[in-house]
Parts: sequence; structure tokens; C-alpha cells
Amino acid sequence: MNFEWIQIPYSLLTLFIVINYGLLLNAFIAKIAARIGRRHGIHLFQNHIDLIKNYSLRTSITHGVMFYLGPVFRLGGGVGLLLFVPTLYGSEMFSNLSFSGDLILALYFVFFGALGMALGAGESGHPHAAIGVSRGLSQMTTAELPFALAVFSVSLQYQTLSITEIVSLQQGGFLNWTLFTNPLAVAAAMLSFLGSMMRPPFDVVLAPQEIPIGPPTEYHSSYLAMMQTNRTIFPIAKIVIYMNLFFGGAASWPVFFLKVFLIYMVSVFVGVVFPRFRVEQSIRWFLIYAVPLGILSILWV
Amino acid sequence: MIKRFFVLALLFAMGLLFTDLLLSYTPDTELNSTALYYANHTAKDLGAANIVTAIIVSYRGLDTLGEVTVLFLSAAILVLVLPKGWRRGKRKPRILPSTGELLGTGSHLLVPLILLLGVYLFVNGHLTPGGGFQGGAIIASAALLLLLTNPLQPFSRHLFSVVESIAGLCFVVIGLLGIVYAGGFLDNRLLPIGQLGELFSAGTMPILYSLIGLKVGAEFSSMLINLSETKDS
Amino acid sequence: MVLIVMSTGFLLILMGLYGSLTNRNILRMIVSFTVTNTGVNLVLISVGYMPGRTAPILDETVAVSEVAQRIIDPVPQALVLTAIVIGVGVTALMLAYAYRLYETKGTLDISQFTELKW
Amino acid sequence: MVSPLVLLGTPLGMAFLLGMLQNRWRFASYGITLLTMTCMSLFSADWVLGFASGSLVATDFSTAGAPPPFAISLRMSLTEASLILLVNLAGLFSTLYLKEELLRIGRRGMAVLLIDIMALCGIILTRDIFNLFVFFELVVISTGGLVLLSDDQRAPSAGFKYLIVSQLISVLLLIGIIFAYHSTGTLNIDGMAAASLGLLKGGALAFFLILIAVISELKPFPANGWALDIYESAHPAFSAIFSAAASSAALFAVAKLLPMGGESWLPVVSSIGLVSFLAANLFALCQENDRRLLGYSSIAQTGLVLVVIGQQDILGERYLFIAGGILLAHAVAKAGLYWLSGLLSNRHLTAWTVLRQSPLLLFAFISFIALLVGLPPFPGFYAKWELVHLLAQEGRLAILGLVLLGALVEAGYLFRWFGKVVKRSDGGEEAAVFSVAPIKTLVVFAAVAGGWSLGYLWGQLSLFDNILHTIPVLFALGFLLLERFPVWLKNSLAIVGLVSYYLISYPAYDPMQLIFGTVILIGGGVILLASYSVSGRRMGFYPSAMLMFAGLSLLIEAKDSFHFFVAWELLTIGSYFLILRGKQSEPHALSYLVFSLGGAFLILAGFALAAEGVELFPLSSLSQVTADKAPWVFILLAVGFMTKTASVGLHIWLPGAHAEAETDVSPMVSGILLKAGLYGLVVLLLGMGKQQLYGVELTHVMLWIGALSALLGNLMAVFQEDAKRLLAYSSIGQMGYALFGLALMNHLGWLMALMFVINHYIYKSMLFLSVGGVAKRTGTRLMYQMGGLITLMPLSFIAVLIGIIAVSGVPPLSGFGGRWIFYNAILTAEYRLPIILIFLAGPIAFLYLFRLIHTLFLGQLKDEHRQIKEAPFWLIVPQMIFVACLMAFALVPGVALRRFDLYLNQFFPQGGLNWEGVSITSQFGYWSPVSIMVVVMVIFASLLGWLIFVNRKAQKVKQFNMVFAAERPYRPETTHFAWNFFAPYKKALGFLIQPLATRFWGMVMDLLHTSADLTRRFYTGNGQTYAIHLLAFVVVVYLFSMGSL
Repeated sequence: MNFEWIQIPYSLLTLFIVINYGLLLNAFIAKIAARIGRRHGIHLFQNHIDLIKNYSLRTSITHGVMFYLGPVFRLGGGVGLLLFVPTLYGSEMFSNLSFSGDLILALYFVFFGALGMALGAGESGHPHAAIGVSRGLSQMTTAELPFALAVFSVSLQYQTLSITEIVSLQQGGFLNWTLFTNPLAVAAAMLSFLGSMMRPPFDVVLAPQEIPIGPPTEYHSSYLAMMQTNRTIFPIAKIVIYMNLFFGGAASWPVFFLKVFLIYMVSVFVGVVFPRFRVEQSIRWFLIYAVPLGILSILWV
Repeated sequence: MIKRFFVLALLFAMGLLFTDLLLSYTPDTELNSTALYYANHTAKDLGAANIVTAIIVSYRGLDTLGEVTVLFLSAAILVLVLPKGWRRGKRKPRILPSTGELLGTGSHLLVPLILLLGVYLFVNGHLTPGGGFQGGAIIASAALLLLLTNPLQPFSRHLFSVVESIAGLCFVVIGLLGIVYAGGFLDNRLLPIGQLGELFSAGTMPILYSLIGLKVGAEFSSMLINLSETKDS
Repeated sequence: MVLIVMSTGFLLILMGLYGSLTNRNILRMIVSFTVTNTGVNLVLISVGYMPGRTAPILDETVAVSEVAQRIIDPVPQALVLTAIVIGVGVTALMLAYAYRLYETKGTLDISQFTELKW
Repeated sequence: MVSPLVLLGTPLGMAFLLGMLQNRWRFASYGITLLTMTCMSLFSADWVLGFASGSLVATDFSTAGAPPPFAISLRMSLTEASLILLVNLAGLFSTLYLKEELLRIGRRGMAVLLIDIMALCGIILTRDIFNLFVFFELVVISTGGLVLLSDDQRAPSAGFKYLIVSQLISVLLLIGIIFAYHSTGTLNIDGMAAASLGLLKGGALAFFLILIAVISELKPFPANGWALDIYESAHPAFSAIFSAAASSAALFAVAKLLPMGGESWLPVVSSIGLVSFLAANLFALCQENDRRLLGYSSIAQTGLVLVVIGQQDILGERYLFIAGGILLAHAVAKAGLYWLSGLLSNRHLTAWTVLRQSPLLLFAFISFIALLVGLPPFPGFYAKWELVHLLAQEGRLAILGLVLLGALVEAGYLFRWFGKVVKRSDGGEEAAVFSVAPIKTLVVFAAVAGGWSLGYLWGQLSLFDNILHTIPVLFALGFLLLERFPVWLKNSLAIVGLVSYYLISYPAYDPMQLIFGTVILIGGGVILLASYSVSGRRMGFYPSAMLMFAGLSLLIEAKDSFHFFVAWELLTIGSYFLILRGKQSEPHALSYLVFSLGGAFLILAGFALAAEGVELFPLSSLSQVTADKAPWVFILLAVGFMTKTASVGLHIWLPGAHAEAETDVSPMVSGILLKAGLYGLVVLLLGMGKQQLYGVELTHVMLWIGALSALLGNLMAVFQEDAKRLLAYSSIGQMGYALFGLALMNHLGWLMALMFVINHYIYKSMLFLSVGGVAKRTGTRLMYQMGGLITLMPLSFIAVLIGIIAVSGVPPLSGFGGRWIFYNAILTAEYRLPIILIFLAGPIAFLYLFRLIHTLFLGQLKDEHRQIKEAPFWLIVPQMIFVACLMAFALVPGVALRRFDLYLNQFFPQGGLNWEGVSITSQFGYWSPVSIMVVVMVIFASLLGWLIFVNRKAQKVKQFNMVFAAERPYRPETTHFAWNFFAPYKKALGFLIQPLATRFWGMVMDLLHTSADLTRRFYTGNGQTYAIHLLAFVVVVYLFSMGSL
């Protein structure tokens, strides 16, 4: 695979689609949650509106250089993650910039945003930001572990690290999906998925005591807008990876939308049902339940 | 008490060792090679009648040199060990009871004879039993007698040291001359061997033995004196 | 005969050692050592002895010709002489030391001179 | 040539002459003594030269014109000649040293001294056993006199103890002699040997008595209490004679007597020596009095020589070389140390700190210690090397192990002493004064010169090249002469030296060497740039640093085990001195040294085991080691190397050593020195490949160790409060990765390891430099006391930022390359379980890295730091260079790795990478650094640009202008969340980092010390008890040897 200039507009197109889908998805889920709570809930395009509003706002304060870099890292991480992974299987158009690296690139690029965000928040000099970061990182180390193990077992299973090939090897009937050929790995991965979605029971990282006064408040207007954009892109980018690795990928946009929605809902449902863990609890939880699955999956392959 | 038992146990083990030696020991019936060599060669090579003397002064002269050095050393170290300042007699003059007429006269009578005997012994060392060490010891006993008679007896310490030093020097020099003019270190054939059994025979042997005698006498005496003067300090 | 002398010598050695290792008084130790030395000297001369022979001195009784058959081994006698003299030297030195030690501490108990240890 | 009889006669005559002089003529007598000593030394030197030039052969000199068996005879050969030279020189210099004392006590004292020296020569020369006894008695008596030279009140009691013991000894000796005479009919030693005394009826016993008596003169453990008391209380100059000359003479006597008994007695001698060696070294551990400590050390060294004598049956013609090497080195060093101790007033070890006032004396001190420990280039080193090899060749492994153990303990306490001397504050009120008597100092330096020339001589005599002929070593030693010059000059010289040496030698390197060589030499040069920031002279820095670099460069050039080991020792010593320079680094430097030497000894043993008698063992033939030995060799070498890479369990020296070192030293020891261990492992694995022991795949074990090191190193780094310690622990983790990669034993694993070598050098050096700069400015290394420095030290911040992105392996920087290769490597690995640990370790890196950058540069700026400036210019320069390198390496890793990748094909043919164009493809995946960089940069730049555009008018708010629960904080401390940063993490995983290793090693040390402290108490100080000890010793040896014979 080599680079042609045409891939740039294609990638931007992917980006556009994903952003809109993500915004709608968030709004939709918020509405569902509201309806369950017998409330009317937000307007379906509320997120679009907020985003546009925030982007159009001007600010006249900054906390310093890293304060700028934080959101940039964050969003850069999101976008990069999305673009380094082929969105639709088999379509030259939507395989984005995946020529520049394989699965490992995606795996490690996840951290790019997290690191940058942490730094930016730190610059604000706000203690709670640091607390939140320390919690987030602590939880991440073990939350990512089962996923890494699953990825390893999958790449052992298919003897390749190229996402496209992994997807291609799952074609031909859903029974070829990794979900069925290597269920242990998928189980482990999905558990770690819960951890990385910033939803209960693993959302202590942005627990209420950080929300009103942590990074999101220090970050306002266009900074906030960038981070909101990222919050819409990033989960989907991640889900795309899961989809490609475990659920046979998507050959067309409708399938894509469907699979992403379903996978996303998993975390939502779990989040609605379960209460929140403290960080050390979640660490232990991952080590006790998720990691063994991952190890088994490796040994089993 | 435990210590005693421990020591006893150790000595018992040593006793075993010694008995082991004892049992493995069988007296010779013939002279072994070395002794045989001495027996056969002493007379005709060195011309000494007393083989032991020949061995001491010539064959194993280096040992003897060591011996006299040992005495020299202990005499010298004695002076070092004994605390400083005692030599100055300028502490309270020592009042001693008289040692009695008998001892006084007796000593005056005996000392010359004793000296004479000593000299005789080491001069004839190469012919008759006895020799430098015995003679020296006897000479020293004369000094002892004098000390007994009068503990305050004034001795010229310098005389002693000069005598012993000169004797030692001559011993070494004669020995070294042996390397040049004779068969080797302390070879007594520096001088003519002479007639076996005569006084002036056996080359340098009588001279050396006399030197030893003087030296030993001087050293023993100076040791006695030094020790005696520590009496009441 | 020889064995008697020799065993006496060994006995003296052991007695002397016992005395010097159990008596705390320095002078007694020195005396015991002289006993030991005497024993050693006894052993030395007893080794050279041969029954029925005479002292290794040539005189009218011992002719030069038959000397090899008549005299006893002269070497141990020479050695014992040396040993005696050396013993005397060491004893004198030890006595002087005893005096010096008495000077410093006013006691002759060996177990009192233990500032240097470990 | 002067007849040896004159050599004995002259001093004797002079002594008699002295007896005759007047007490008044003190100076005349002193002159005579000095003159005699000088002549004797000259005569014996003449003999030595004669033999050395080969113009002479060993000759016997008979006395009394009778042939040897019947009259006493002396022998003169090279051995005797050199020994009497040693004795006479010791006597001469001690006479010089003793000027005042001798003049005080007068001619008798001088006479005694003369006779003592004469008697020692006699012991060496004579071939008659009774004569030997006479000379021994002379030595005893004169010792009894010379002890009194000391003004120490306790000296007489020590002398008396000696007399008591010597009485016992002479009893044994006499009885032995007379019975030996009886059974062989001669007193001549050669005659007795010819009659093979040991086999005759009763002869064995007689020989036993003689032997045990002479050995007792060597102060063997446990019958040596008296000797220690003499060493402690006697005048140092006499102790010098007592230790250097008397021991040597007695040792030679033993060697001379042994043929009488025959081979069967050698084991007895060896075991006596071994016991003394170990016990004395052990007891020395808890000595506080310098002279007593030296005494213990002399006893130990004598024991070691005794072991060599006992092993002469296997040493062959190298016997003299080995024994002589150890003996002479010990004699010179010990004499020198005693003379040195005479310059000091206070007897406590720490009192030696006053030596710091005179660099020359300090140099003398360390030279002596190096001589004792047997470090290159001193004789002991060559001797130890050959000894160990011969022992291993003959399979006497127990002796080998014990010897090395004792040597380790000895090095331990000697270097602990050195550390105290260099680092301790010279103790306030009871500060020792030290007299600079010119003559005495001269004497000391004579010893130093002797030591170094001995080193050169042994280098010439050894089977291998002379260490003192290698250019790097000379270059390093050359800096000793430049100490007076300012830093900038020396620094420039050093950098030029490193770079030019690289330019000279790199064409000869293969790619492997090239990568290490570049990291070492060029990398060293870059780090040295930082040293320009230091002003003044910086005494001792450059010789040590250059010694380390010399060792490193020799290491990668080494073709055979000897040169490899030499280089290893050199770099260890150099780095030890470097580390020791830090303010608080005394204990850490010590533990570093002890661990390193321990590792070095393991390596030595491994090589010796592998060599199987091959003189010059090429590293390449590690592959031909016989199958039964191979795994053991592998283990020994691997463990040895892993002490350097601080693999978990052997890691406890690293954090302190790296953290406490100076700002520009930390990057050297961390970024460069650690690579030595890796290089060793590379050589080992290339040579021996996979080894199995009892069915256990050893490389598999290494995999686990590597993974554990990676995990635990990272975990421990997370919980540090001290910035430099954090970095140090992270080094453990990084080395764990590299070890893991090597242990994978496949193409990509090795590529990854090499990638880590380069990466770790770059970013760890960079981080240590910037953190060091920050610490320099803020005056603390505790992270929670810093914060908000980003505006004050922007450049340092950039360096750290780039550094941590690289370390964490996040794209697009070079760390990612390592991770990518790692994933491809493990896909082909046979073992999967250890990989899980690595996976866990990976993300943990983020924790400590974020903590590092956050708590230093972000968060709240402290009031006391508001004024500080950016780090010194010369600290920033290398950092910026490193940033550039990092970027370049991230873009085009091919330049460094490609050649190495091809090179690896000859070892691991399959699984190489494919480097076409900008993208790198493996059999599993692909990776294109350039496009990643471009994509990321484009996204990044466009977003940032837009942000800046919309917020162009934004201005920076005040430090506390933030919403804080409706409050405004006023003190930065209250709002800087930094201390115990990862509290919840500690709650969850803290149990993993129990300091087990630390506890274990601490326990070992305590065990050694307490046992030593308890057992040494049986030296009650009672002369009678000592006599009993001696008797017990005799009895025990008697029972044992009679049982064994």
C-alpha cells in the first residue's frame, strides 16, 4: 500500500462521517438514558449545536503552552487513531492512512491522546486534574492489559499484524468471526473495552469532583470543543479496532453503523447497571477477571 | 578449671604424638653418614681432637656464630627492655647488710682460680671436653660471685661491651678470611693444622673458641649485672 | 637405656608445658619453660647415644684408626650445645620482659595484660 | 657478585661494631646502619640482576671447606635473590623511616635491627635445617627487641606473648629436627628431601613437627592472636618488616621444607592456608583499628600464598610467577600501608580522611589497596588469573570458589575503608593530625613506585600482553599527570581522545561492535560536553572516567577471555571511582563495587572453567566448551553479566549508585556503562547459544528474569519520590526489556535489544542530564518539592517531554520502533507466559514518566523557585543534541539498524526485516516511520495552528487564577498534588514491590558481620590462651593429617 494524494480527501470524508455519527450516537444514548429516567432528554442534534457553539466561542486566557497542546494531543490522538485503521473492509476509499502502520501502531497510538491530555491538564496547575490523571493512568495500565493480551492472541491466531488481513481472514459467514473462533480473547478484550470507555463502573477517572472543576472547566470554548470532538471520535475509533479484530469488520457503512452501535451499547448497558468502582478496586477487578481470560486465550491459541 | 582439663587433653594428645615418636625410634648401631664423615675427617682435615668442637667451631660454625649473636642480642635487648633511667645510680644510695666475712674472703680467694679455670677450658676446647661456652659460663660465674659478695660492685660496662664486640668482630672477620684464604667461611685451615693433640693445633679453632669464650663470658656477666641492678627499682 | 632418657625428656616437656599453660604467674611460666627446654635437650642428646661407645674425643683411649667404631654420634651434642645457649638467651629476654611488665602494671598475672585483643 | 656469606657476615660484623661504639655517637651509629643496609640492598639487587639477565645459575655455597651435607651450605638462586632484595629493601626503608626512634634508643636498637634483617636473609639462604632453626630464633629474639621501638605502652605485653608462643614453636622444631636427623642421617634439607624423609619410619612425624612449627611462624588461623597484637601495637615501620619481610621469609622456608615431606603434605598446607585466608578476611570485616585491620589482611594474604604453595603440584612452571605475584604485591602494599599509617596520629579507620589533604598520599593509598585486592595492572591480578585457570583446569573447584569468596570479602572491607577515607567528614574534634615528615613520605612513595613497577614487570612476565602497554589505559593514566590543569582543558582533551580513538578503530568493527562502540565512544564524548559546566580542577574525575571508557572500549575489542576480563575489571574500577564522587554515594558505591566484583569473579570462574587449560582462550571458542561443563559456564557468565545489567535480584546497587552520582556521571553510568553487561550477554549468547541444565532451558529462565526486571523495575520507579532514583529504577526496567529481547534468541528479539541499546542510551542520558540540571538549580531531587518549572526551564522541559514520549514508546518517536519490533519478535517466540509480564510492564512506564514531567514542570511553581534560571548552557547542549538524534533515529532507524539486521542473518537467518523504501515490513506486519511522523505532524500542526489562530489574543492567567471549589489557594504547596502520586496504585499493586532482594542481601551482610564479631572474641588477649590455641592448632592438624596420610 502506498500513498496517493487522493487518500487525503477520502480520509477527511471518513472523519466527517464518523464525527456526525458519533454526535448522533451520543445524543441518542443520552435520550435513551433520559427516557429510562422518565425525562424528555436532549434534542437529537443538541451535541451538534453545542459543538458548533463552542467552536465559535473565543477565549482570552490560557494557562501556558501545554494548555494549548493538551487538546491538540487529545484530538490528534483521536483522529490519528481513526485514520490509521481501515474503516471499511475492502474499500480502497475508506482504508484511510492505514498504510503507515499496522495493528501495533493503533495499539500504541491510543496512548498518544491520553498522555497529551494528562500533560495539558497538568499545566492548569489544578490539583484535581493531577488526581484525575493519576487515577486514569493507574486504571489504564491494567485495563489495557487484557486487550493487549487479546490482540496478541488474535495476531498469533491469524499469524499477522495487519488489520486488513485479520478482517479478511474473518470473512465468509459470522462463524468465522474471532468472536467464535477465539471467544476467550474476545471476552478479555470486551472486559477491557468496558474499562477504556470512561463509563461506569470504571469512570471514577472523571468522577463528579473533577467534572465541575477539573480540566473540562479549565478548558472552555474552543479547547473544550476539541475535547468534545475527541470524545465523539475516540470511542468510535476504538470500537472500529474491536470490530475489525473480533467482529469481522464492516464492508459497508450500514453494517458499520450497526456494529459500532451494538458494541457501544454493551458498555452503556453495563454502565447503567453497575455502580462505580474505586481505582484500586477496578485494578484488582481487571487483574482477577479479565487478565486470566487473556492469558488463557494466549495459551489456547 | 575447664582450662586445665582442656590443657590436659591437649597435652595428652601431644603425649600420644611423643609416644608415637618414641615407639618409632630405634637407636643406631652404626654411625650415620654425617657422623661417619666427621669421625673420619676431623682428625686429618682439621686436626682437632675434640670432634664436637670441630663441628661447633668449623663445620657448623655458622650456627655458632648465630648462637653468639643470640647472646649478643639478648644482652643488647636486655638494656632496651629494662625501663629507662634505672641505670643512673643517682637514686637513693642503697644501704645493704654486709654479706659477711666468709663470702668476702672466699670470693677473693676463688675468683682468680675460677677465671683461670674458665680460660683453661676454652683455650683447650679443641682437645678436651669443654670449650668456649662452658669457659665463658664459668667466667661469668666469677662475676656472679663478685656480685653476691658486693651487690654494689662497680663494673665497667663499657669494658664488657668492647670485649664482646671485638670478640664478635674477630669471629666474623676470621670467618670471612676463611672464604678468601681457605676452603670457605670459618674454615680453620687459615692457620697450619699442626700436630694433633697439641695446644697450638687445629688452625684457627682455638682462637675462635677463645673468642667465643670471651664473648660468652662478657655477655653473661653483663646480663647478670643488668639484671642485678634492677633489684629494687 | 636410651628410651628411658628419651621418655624422661618427653615427660619433662609435657610437665613443663602443663606448668606454663596453667600457671598465671609469669615467672612460674618462665620457669616451666626452662623445664621444657631441659626436656628437649635430654631428648636431643639421647638421640645421639649409642650403647657401649665413648665421647667423640680423640685421646689415648680412642685411636684415630678405629674412631668410627668407638665414638657416639657427635652431631646431637653439638646441636644441644647450641640449643642450650639459645634457650639461655630467650630465658633471659623473657625475664627482662617479665620485669618490664611488672613495672607497667605492678602485677605478674599474665591474664592482666589483655588490652590488646580481638 | 658478593658471596652470600658476606651478605650475612657484614651486617653481623657491623652489629658487633655498633656494640663497641660510645653511646654518644648516635649519628655515627645511624650512619653505619644505613650504610650497611644500603650496601646489602645493592648487593642483593646485583644478584637479582645477575639471575634475571640469565648470566648466573643457582649455586650452593658451602662453609668450612667441607661439602654440603656435612657442613652448612647456602643456596642462591633467582628466588632467594629477589626475596633477600625484598627483605633488605624493607629493612633499608624502615631504617630511614625509623630515624628518630633509632636515634632515641641508640646503637643497641640499630644493632638489633641489623641482626633481624640478617637473620631473615639467613632463613631464606640456608639449606641446613638446624641453621634454619638458629636463624628463626634470632628473628624471634630481635623481634622481641624491635617491638619496643613503639611508644605504645601495650607493646611489651604483645612482645611477651610472642616470646611465649615462640618457646612452644622452638620445642616442636627442635624435636622435629633431631628425629629427622636421626632417620635421615643428615641435617641438610636437600639431603633429607633426597632421603624422602616423609616416607621413613617416624620421619613423617618428625617432618610434621618441623612443618607445623614453621607454619606457626606464618601466624595461621587460629594460632595467631599474638601476631595481631604485635601488628596493632608495634611501630608501623617494624610492622612493615614483620609483615612484608618476615612473612615472606617464613613462607619461603615452608616452600623449602615441603620437598622433604613429599606431595602428600600439600593438601594439608593448602587447607591451613585456605582457613587462614577466609577466617582472617572475615574477622577483618569488623575492625575499626587500622593497624589491626592491616594485620588481619596480612594474615589472609599469607594464607593465600600458602594455598598457592600447597597447589604447586598443578601450577607447574607458573608456580613462581603466581606465588611471587601475590607475595610481592602483598609485601609492597602492606609495607606501604604501614608506613602510611605511621604518618597519622589517630588509629581509627576514619582518621585516614586526613589523607584527603594530600592527593598524592591518597593516590598512594588507593594504589596500595589496588595492589592488595589484585586489580589490573598489578601483579596480583595476573597471578589470580592464572591460579584460577589452573585450579579450574585440574577441577579443584572448591578451592577456587573459596579463594574467590575470600578475595571478595577482602575487597569489600578494603574498599569500604577507601570509601570512608574519601567521603567521611574528617571527624571534628578528634581529627587526626598527620605529619608530613619528608623522609617518611618519601619512603611511602618508594613503595608506590615499587608497586607500579612490579605491575609493569608482571605484565611483561605474563603470558599475555602487558596491560600497561594498551593505549586507552595509558591515556587514562596520563590524566593523573594533568590533574593540576583546569577542567576545560582536560575535558577537551578527553573528548578529542574518545572521538579520535573511535575514528581510528571503527573501520575494524563489525556492525555489533560498531553500535556499541558508537554508543560508548561518541556517546561518551557527547555526555562529556556536559562536564564543561563544571569549573575548577575536578581532581580525580578524568582519570576515573577515562579508565572506565578505556575499559569499555577494550571490552568491545577483546578477542579472548583475558583481555575481556581485564577490560571488565578496568571499567568496573573506573566507574566505581566515578560513582564514589557523588555527595551521598559512599554506601551505594560500595555495594556497586561489591556486586560488580562478585560478578567479575563469577565471570573469571566461568572463563577458567571454559578455558580448560588453553592459555589464550578466544571468545569465539565458547561454542566448543564440552557439553558437561557448558551449562555451568553459561550460568556463571550469565549471572556475572546480569549483575552489571542490574537484573532483578541483583539490582539493589543500581538505584543508589545512579541516583547519587554527579549530574554528568549519572548519564555515563546509566546510559553507557549498563551496556557493558548487555555486550557481555551478546558475546555469551552468540558463543554458546541455548543451554540446558537438568532439562531446563537456561535462555527461558533469562526470559523470565528479563520480564520480571522489566515489570518490577517499572513498578518500583512508579513509587519513587526522588527524580533521579525514578530514572534509575526505570533503567532496571529498560535493561529487563533488552535482556528479554536477547533471551528470545531470534532475529527480531536481538534487533529489539540493539534498538534498546541505542534508545536507552539516548533518552536515559538526556533525562538524567535534564533532571540533573533541574536538581542543580532547585537544590533538591524530591519531585514534590518542585513544580511549575516549565516557564523557567523550557529547554529542559522539551528534553524531558521528548524523552518520555520516546521511553513510553508512543508513536511517532523512536520508542515505538522498539515496541513494534518487540511485537513481531514475540510472535515467533516459543515461550508465551513471560510475555504477559512485559505487557503489564509496558503501560506502567506511563505512570512514572507522567509523574516525572508533571511534578517537575507542570503543576504549581514554588515560591522559593521563582528566581531560578534555565539549566547551565553546557548541560543543555548535549540534551539538544540528543533531541535531534532522537528525532533522526525515529525517522530513519534504518541507518543504524539495517546493517545490523543483515549482520544478524548469519546467526538467525530467518525472520529478518525488509527495508524497502520508507516502510519496514516483517513477515507479520509493516511500519513506515516517515509517514507516521508526517501524518501525526500534519494533524498536530493543523489543529494547533487553528487553536493558536482563534486564541491569538489569549493571555496567560495568574498562577492561582483557577476555579478551586469556590476558593483561591494562596500557597503552591497546598495545590501541588505530587507526593505519593499514585496512592491508589500502591494500594492495589504495592505488594509486588516488597524489598525482598534488599532484605536478603542485608541479611547476608548482617550474618557475615555478626559471625565475625562473635568468633573473633576468642582472641582473648591472654598470652597463655594464645599458647593454648597454638597447641590446639598443632593437635588438630596432627589428628587430621595423620588421619588423612
